[in-house]
Amino acid sequence: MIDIGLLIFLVVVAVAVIHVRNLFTASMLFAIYSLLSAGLFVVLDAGDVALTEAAVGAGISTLLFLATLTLVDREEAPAIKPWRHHWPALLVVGITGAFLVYATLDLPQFGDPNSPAQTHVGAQYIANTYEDMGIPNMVAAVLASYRSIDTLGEGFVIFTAGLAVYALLSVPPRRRRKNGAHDKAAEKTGEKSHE
Amino acid sequence: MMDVVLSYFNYWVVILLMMIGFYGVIAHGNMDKKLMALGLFQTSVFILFISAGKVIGGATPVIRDGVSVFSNPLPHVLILTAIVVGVATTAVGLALAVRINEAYGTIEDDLIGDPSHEPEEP
Amino acid sequence: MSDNKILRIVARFLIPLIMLFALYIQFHGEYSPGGGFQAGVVFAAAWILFVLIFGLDLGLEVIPERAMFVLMVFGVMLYCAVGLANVLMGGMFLDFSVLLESPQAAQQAGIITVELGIGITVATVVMLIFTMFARRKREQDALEDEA
Amino acid sequence: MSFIPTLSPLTVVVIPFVGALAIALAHQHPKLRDGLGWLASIAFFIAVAGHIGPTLSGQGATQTLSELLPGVSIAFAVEPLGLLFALIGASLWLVATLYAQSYMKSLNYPHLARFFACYAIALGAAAGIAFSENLLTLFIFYEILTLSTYPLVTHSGSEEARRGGRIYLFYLLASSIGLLLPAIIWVYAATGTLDFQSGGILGDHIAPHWIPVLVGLFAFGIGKAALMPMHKWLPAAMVAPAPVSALLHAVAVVKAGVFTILKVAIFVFGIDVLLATGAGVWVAWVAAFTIVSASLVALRLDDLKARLAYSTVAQLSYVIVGAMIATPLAAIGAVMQLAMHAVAKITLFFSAGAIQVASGRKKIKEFDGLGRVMPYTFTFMTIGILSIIGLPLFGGMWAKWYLLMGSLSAEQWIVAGALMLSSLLNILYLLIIPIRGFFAPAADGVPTEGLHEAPMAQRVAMGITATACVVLFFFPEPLFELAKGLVS
Amino acid sequence: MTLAQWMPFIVLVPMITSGLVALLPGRNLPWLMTFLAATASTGLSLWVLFGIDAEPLRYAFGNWPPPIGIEYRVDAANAWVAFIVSGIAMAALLWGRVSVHQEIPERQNIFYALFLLALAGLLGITLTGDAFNVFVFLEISSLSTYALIAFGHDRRGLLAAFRYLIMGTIGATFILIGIGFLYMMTGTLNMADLAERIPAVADTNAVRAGFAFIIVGLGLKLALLPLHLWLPNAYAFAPNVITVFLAGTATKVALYVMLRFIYTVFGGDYSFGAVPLATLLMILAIAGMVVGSWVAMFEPNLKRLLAYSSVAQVGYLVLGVSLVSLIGLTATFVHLFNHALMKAALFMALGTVMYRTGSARIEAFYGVGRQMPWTMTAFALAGLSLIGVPTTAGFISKWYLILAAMEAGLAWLVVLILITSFMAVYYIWRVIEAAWFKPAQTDAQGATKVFREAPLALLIPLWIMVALNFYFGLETSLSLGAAEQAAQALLGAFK
Repeated sequence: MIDIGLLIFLVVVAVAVIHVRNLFTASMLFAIYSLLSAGLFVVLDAGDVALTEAAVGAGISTLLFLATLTLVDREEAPAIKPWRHHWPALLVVGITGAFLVYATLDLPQFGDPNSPAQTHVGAQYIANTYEDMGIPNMVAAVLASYRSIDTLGEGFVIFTAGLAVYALLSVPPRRRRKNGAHDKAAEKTGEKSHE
Repeated sequence: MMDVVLSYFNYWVVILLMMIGFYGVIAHGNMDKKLMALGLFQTSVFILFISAGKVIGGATPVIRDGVSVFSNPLPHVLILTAIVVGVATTAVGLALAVRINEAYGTIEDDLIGDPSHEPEEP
Repeated sequence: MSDNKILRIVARFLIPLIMLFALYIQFHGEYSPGGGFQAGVVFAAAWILFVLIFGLDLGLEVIPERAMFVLMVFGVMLYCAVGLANVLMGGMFLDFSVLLESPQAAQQAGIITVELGIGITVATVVMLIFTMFARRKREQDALEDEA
Repeated sequence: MSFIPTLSPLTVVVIPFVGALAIALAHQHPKLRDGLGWLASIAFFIAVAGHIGPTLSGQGATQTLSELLPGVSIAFAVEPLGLLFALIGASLWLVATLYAQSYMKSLNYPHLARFFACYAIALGAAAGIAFSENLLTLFIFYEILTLSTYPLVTHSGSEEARRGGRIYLFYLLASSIGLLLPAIIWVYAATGTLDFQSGGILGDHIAPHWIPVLVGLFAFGIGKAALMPMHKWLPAAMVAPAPVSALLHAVAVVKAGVFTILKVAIFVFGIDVLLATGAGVWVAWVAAFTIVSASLVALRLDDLKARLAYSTVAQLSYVIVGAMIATPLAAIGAVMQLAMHAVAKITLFFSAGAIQVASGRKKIKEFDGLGRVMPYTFTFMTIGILSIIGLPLFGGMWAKWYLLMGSLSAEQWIVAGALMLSSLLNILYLLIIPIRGFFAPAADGVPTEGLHEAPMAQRVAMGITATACVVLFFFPEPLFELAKGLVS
Repeated sequence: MTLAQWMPFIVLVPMITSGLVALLPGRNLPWLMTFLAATASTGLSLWVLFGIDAEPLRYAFGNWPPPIGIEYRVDAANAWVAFIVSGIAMAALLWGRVSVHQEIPERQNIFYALFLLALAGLLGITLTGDAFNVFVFLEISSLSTYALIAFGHDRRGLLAAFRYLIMGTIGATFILIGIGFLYMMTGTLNMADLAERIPAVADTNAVRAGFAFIIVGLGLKLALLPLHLWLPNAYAFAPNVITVFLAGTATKVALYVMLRFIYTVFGGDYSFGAVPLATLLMILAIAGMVVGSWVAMFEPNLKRLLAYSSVAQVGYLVLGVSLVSLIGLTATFVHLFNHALMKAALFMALGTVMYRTGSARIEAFYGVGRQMPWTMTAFALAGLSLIGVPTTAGFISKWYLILAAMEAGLAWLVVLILITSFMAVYYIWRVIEAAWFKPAQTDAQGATKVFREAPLALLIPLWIMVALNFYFGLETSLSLGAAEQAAQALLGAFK
């Protein structure tokens, strides 16, 4: 049983993030959501993850959302579609959720020390880390050595994101235009010319 | 029956969280909001993973005196990676949203419509 | 924001502290929770705080955009270089144990190096991304002013 | 003919393709282009002729290029029937070159290099079909033939030509991909091979009650044979210039169709199997229906080329009838019809073109009295028509004779009746043309002054083919022997 | 070093080179490095492809024995896919140099670095034997792809990239959920280890759900109808060189991973036995074939036309899978290769025309056939391959697919394949007709627009690609042999 209070609070915040139309508020709520889940991670013995979630989710992501809000409208447009048009989304979500609930019925009980997840590879890391590396933080050991190629990949994900954002935002902006207006400047740059 | 409910209550709440996020991604047209909802969705999946690594009576997997039962470090590692992937996606998505805002004057997907029906840029 | 004197003074104290904290979680990652990712983010956060208070121009003078770009590459390349060094020394890619005589020490050395690489890349990428967003705002404003 | 070297089948097939390339490259030099056209056709004829000796002595050349799929290769094998088809094509190409160069220039058509290049490719494809060793190779060249003739059909570039071309392409591609290809796949899936073998390859791999279905797939899938209702492309293709209609839609393309049917009947199903099971009879009835109804349609058409087109539809079904009834006599008739009709029909199309060149007329009702102005043209036309009707003194008679005998011996009364009825109709809708040309008074308001005979080259070309019609009556033995060898 | 020790460099070379390329100045140097890296990957994967025998090649990163560490495990199936992916990348680059100069005059180093990352990501997914590693490399390739799509100058590229990002991330998260369930039930992430441990827990809701989430997530990446919506615009508004690359690789790799999970991780018996997967896949495949072809028939933007054709082709690929037989799987694997060949050639031809005309609208192709005969002839020939005319690579694919359908006793499927081939005839024909039979475009003053034939730097790679379409239509021992081996490797699973 993990902290029911935390979980319920998470649900409330999540609903709020989706519901509020002011994106500034939503960003802040998003940060709170991240912090709450970081707290949950601490409860679940995942210190590394908690630290990262706090720094990345509550810190960087929120910062990026806020930075974006200086560049775009801060208010989400009121729903254009009437509610009945939301039933496909609700249907998809409902089916997915129902399926997930169905799946959980066979899962090992929460916190069961004899579940496969704890006994197979995981147990080997716990048993071997100190002998193999002489360091106490198993997460670091698994991250940087046992599953090092994953982490290299992760480094490249970050690198890719850096390059991608650089690629997207290092071009000088064009004059903002109103919805759907045809851009003459784009036509010019699009015009082929040089051999 | 009560056993089952209690034992899986955590999972179900997490699933509820996931579905709130998932719904936000599909149903909302605002791209900023979409990305936020995507973040919620992913973060909730992370909680599911971390729950799977928890051992009752266990401790943070850092070896120290007086502790012999640890929670599983592997899900932690996976989720560390996934968090980073998540923020990378968010960053790229936001950069795209900024550019879309410049090009179309809005980040409401519903207002832009199907791009294939636009007049062709030469 | 940068007019606020108290903020400036607090920041002067706070920023070095945050950086120190970043270094701590970078290099203490093997003993307690923490490591390259967290350290990189925290380090970047310190710089971003600096930018928020003292302005982007000053921030870019401290760490130029080009330096970020190069360091971003450097970080991942450092990681790869460790892996390649392992191969050259007859091991598998990312098999740190061949680096030094003692496999344990070698593992630790390897882990520290790759964590450093990750830390550098994460810090610089976050800074670069933030720079991109922050500068975009200025460029857009400049365009609006023109119009 | 041992003095002619026997080239490998691939070389023979490639000659026209090389010729086409050379012609295309020479597009800025009309003289060179025409010269190359001659060179290609002559070289091709010699190369094909070089195979006569070895093939007749039972040592037809074979050649395997590459194995596409397990058990299926791109491969060639020269056998008598294929050689006959190739010979018809090669020799008539010579004549057609003479005719076409004159014709295209007298009507000032543009893009002649493209025209003659595609013309050559079509012949090369026909040779490929003729020399194919298996169904897949045949299919490939069959499709090349379709595609290479498309630019020829639409050569004038007018809206009408394009519409005709689209119908042409649609019918031929649709039938071949939609029916012929599945049939081929069926054969492959059942037998694991696609090689042509005398006596057939089906064996008992396919249940007897499915064989009529397979026959149908082939018969209708080979759209070039113009069995109704797959015949629509042929009239549509008449928008093409006359030399195209002459060589391709009287010889290469349509004969490729009926040739394929013969080939499938003899080497895939096996004549004996067809005869024993009667699997093809229902197709023979369709062919009989085609013969009669096409003749009836032709009767009502006033455009000469359209009328000839429907006449071709009818005549092609003669071959199908022969192949499907599958008695030895009928099969012999089918093989002979292949050659006889080619020679006669090309003469007719030549004359239709010649009339158009000389007088600009296309409608039969405008021909009244024209025969007196263009005696040569109309005489040659008459010879062609008589051969097609199947009267003695002309080669066509033999084909009709054996076909009739074959259907009577198989007791196919309906078919026999259709054949006889058709000959009667032939007289009505074909022979009437020269009769009006020679004897009818010139129609009111249609001037005959200033008209003259067609250019010399065209007359010579017609003369050659018309003569051939007569010669084939007196010397049918080689053909007959060849046909007999095939069916026994 | 042995072959197995070289094997991971198929991924590492482009990955590491991407960092260097990002730092290189100018335009030609980044291209050259990128091209060399792709060539190296192609060479290595070809070497692996030929060097592989019954036993899969294994490489344990960090020398940690799996499942402790992550390993690359390569058999005939992934070697074949890796070869296709790197080979297409190489071809796209060879063609793309000039085209990129025009479309992306600035910051080519970033462009090529992202290109290499996309390539490395796809190759990483292909070679790895670890389920979570798939997710990581999937994200590398996806993130770089989003940026690459947005690189074009058409603003719709941005929108397409964003929508792809949302769809792609949902897909990846689904995969993550699936992997999570599998991990909870088995405690491992290594595919071979999963394969060993799943049977014990196969009959549980969680494993079924894990399976379903992975398949759906990959279905999104694969653009299997009805999850295809991201694809047409993403292809249509990306820079041409990216379209060439993606069309030949991205969906292919997703399909490969799906097959790996179906056959290796879960085992064919489980995958096709526990749920009516075969039927479901067949229905979706057929729907994809029909809908994709149908939309392509009326699509005025030719890049979107070809993109919808790709939706249809994904249908063919999945159809081969859904027949659940060696020959069906062989058809899928051979079509994997052949489709990459033909689509690359077609998009190259299209891009070559666009290099001159600047537009992908069908009106922009009016009369182009006479003005750029070499380019349009190449298009027509590649179109023949797409249709499946004998002597082209496309024919071999269709033939095998049809054989597989016949073997399964589904004659109506043969008819269906032929019908969709007809639809292909129609939409290719539209382009041909526009290029040769429509009067050339005129400008505002009524003067005919004149487009010169494309430069040789574009034409030569294009024609090489076209020639390969014919080469592999005539000489099939390499493609068919490799495809059959790949299919057998999957059916035999990891040994």
